[in-house]
Amino acid sequence: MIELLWSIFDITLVLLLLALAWNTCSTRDVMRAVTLFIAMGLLLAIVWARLKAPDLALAEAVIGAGISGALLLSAIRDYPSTPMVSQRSTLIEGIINILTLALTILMSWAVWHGLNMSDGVRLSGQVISQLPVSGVSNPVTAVLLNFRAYDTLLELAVVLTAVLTVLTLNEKRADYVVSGRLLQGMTHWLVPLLVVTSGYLLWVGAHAPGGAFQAGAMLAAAMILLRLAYPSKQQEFNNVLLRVLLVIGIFTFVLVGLWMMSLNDDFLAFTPAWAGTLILIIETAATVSIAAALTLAYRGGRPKDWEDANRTSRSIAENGGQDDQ
Amino acid sequence: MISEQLLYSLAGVGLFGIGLRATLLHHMLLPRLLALNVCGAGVFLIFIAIAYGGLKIMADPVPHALVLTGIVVAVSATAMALALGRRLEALDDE
Amino acid sequence: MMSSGASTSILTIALLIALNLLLFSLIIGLFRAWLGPSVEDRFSAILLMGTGGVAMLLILSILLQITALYDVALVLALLAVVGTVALTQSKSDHD
Amino acid sequence: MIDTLAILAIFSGLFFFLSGSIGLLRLPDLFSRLHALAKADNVGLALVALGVIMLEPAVINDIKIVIIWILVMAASAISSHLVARHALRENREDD
Repeated sequence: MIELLWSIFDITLVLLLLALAWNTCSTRDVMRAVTLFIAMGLLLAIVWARLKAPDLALAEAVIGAGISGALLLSAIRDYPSTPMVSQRSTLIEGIINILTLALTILMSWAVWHGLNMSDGVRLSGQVISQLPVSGVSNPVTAVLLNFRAYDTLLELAVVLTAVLTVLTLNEKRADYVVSGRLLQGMTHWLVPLLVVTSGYLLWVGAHAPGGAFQAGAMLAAAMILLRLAYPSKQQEFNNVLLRVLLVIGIFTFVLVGLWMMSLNDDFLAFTPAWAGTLILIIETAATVSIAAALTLAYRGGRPKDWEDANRTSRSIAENGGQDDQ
Repeated sequence: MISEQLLYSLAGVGLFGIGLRATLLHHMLLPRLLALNVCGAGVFLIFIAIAYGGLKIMADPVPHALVLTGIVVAVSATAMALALGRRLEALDDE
Repeated sequence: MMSSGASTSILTIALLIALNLLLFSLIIGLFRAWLGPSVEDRFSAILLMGTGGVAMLLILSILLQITALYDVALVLALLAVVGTVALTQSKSDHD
Repeated sequence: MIDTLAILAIFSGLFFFLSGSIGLLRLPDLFSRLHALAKADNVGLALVALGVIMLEPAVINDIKIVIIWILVMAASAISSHLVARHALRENREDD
């Protein structure tokens, strides 16, 4: 009976997920597509929870429901009402449909065959055996920040590159309409709460699902809320602080990596005794830089006085002769 | 009944198919971006379905770490694509 | 893995039925997101889904014995507001 | 005994959830839908949270569930207000 109920739940969840995905991709109205996409993000958080991946449910909830929803909604202002209709000729459309269907069937066969063939090598055994050495007790954080520290370092670099492109491309987006008192009243209690929760998520990441990315995205959501609630009163960070915030995550990561290299001749090979504290230092710095990066990515452009900051450094470069970044 | 692992991984494949079809079909940036994110979600679902070990056993943490990184990168890629889109719009208007 | 919380099978069955009913109520709510003529209708469906999601996460954390799902529910509750604010503030910039 | 009480609470909470989502679908205009939504949000989630609190052994998690419920109450009140005001402002422009 219990298995039956679990299967009913799984099948309905999967069918709903596929229906949402299908409607998001094939509806004409842009607004409906984005709303269904946000709904799919929420549903995905529940799917991750069902598949016993609480870290991902947390990340999907924060990023899926929070950041990417806000990003897409603010992007809609640039495409307000153009119908989303594919202009391909029916012939090409037919070919695309057939080819993707064939690919999907092939992939389903591959997955079916793969799962039935053998259970395959499970890495969780090695992770659990190495956990006491890793300095944290949450296996996902151990994998992210100790066993695969390179991967996380480069991921921070990817986020930074994405934000730098956003900054170089456009001016800051026009400010929004003056917001009502209620919204500002709400932010008085909600933003501090978001910041406290972000700190909690950062701290809890060592022994339970949480960590730098979810905490950083929470902070970014708080900043986005502040920006939406107080559009006029936008005192920009001064730009030096903003640049430091953006880079501090990678900077600390590499610094600790080099320091570890000097001690036990391997980049990012943490000595077990200090691993816990080192990971916490790296995570704090990563949280700050992810928050700054996602907030700037949401804003969609470089702050107003970014130019003259560049101009001064550029003028130094011309007459000073040394190159600038 | 078929195992949860197979059900969810086939759902992942389905999501990928739907996303891929829409990415190829649409011209404008926003629908293609949504479709690409659906593709990404499909791949992540296949990953996590394979990592799932049943109600009793602990799920495999390594794919969880990979997909967590994937989610963060997907968001920053979406932000970048939107900024590029805005820039193109601005250039077209000039 | 199954601690005392969800050991009796009657309780598990009841919780599973509740979970399925919650998912069913989400599906009904989502029709509004699909049909909804105006933007605000669609977003009321998203609000329902946020709360329904929180309820499902609470039940799932008992069923699967993963206490971390309470944090996920907490985050989902906080973040549903950001989406709504993003909608209401961004769309009406022309008045 | 506790389990049966908890199941009772959860299922009565579900009743409100279902009525809320059916109301979301059938009621004529946005504002009555938001009204129905509030029912599902606040009372439905409160009862489900109460049921889960009874089932959850650890007290620290019970406190967390109460915090979640209070947050959802506040968040859904404000979000429905924002959505309603946004709808009003949009319509006022058209006429």
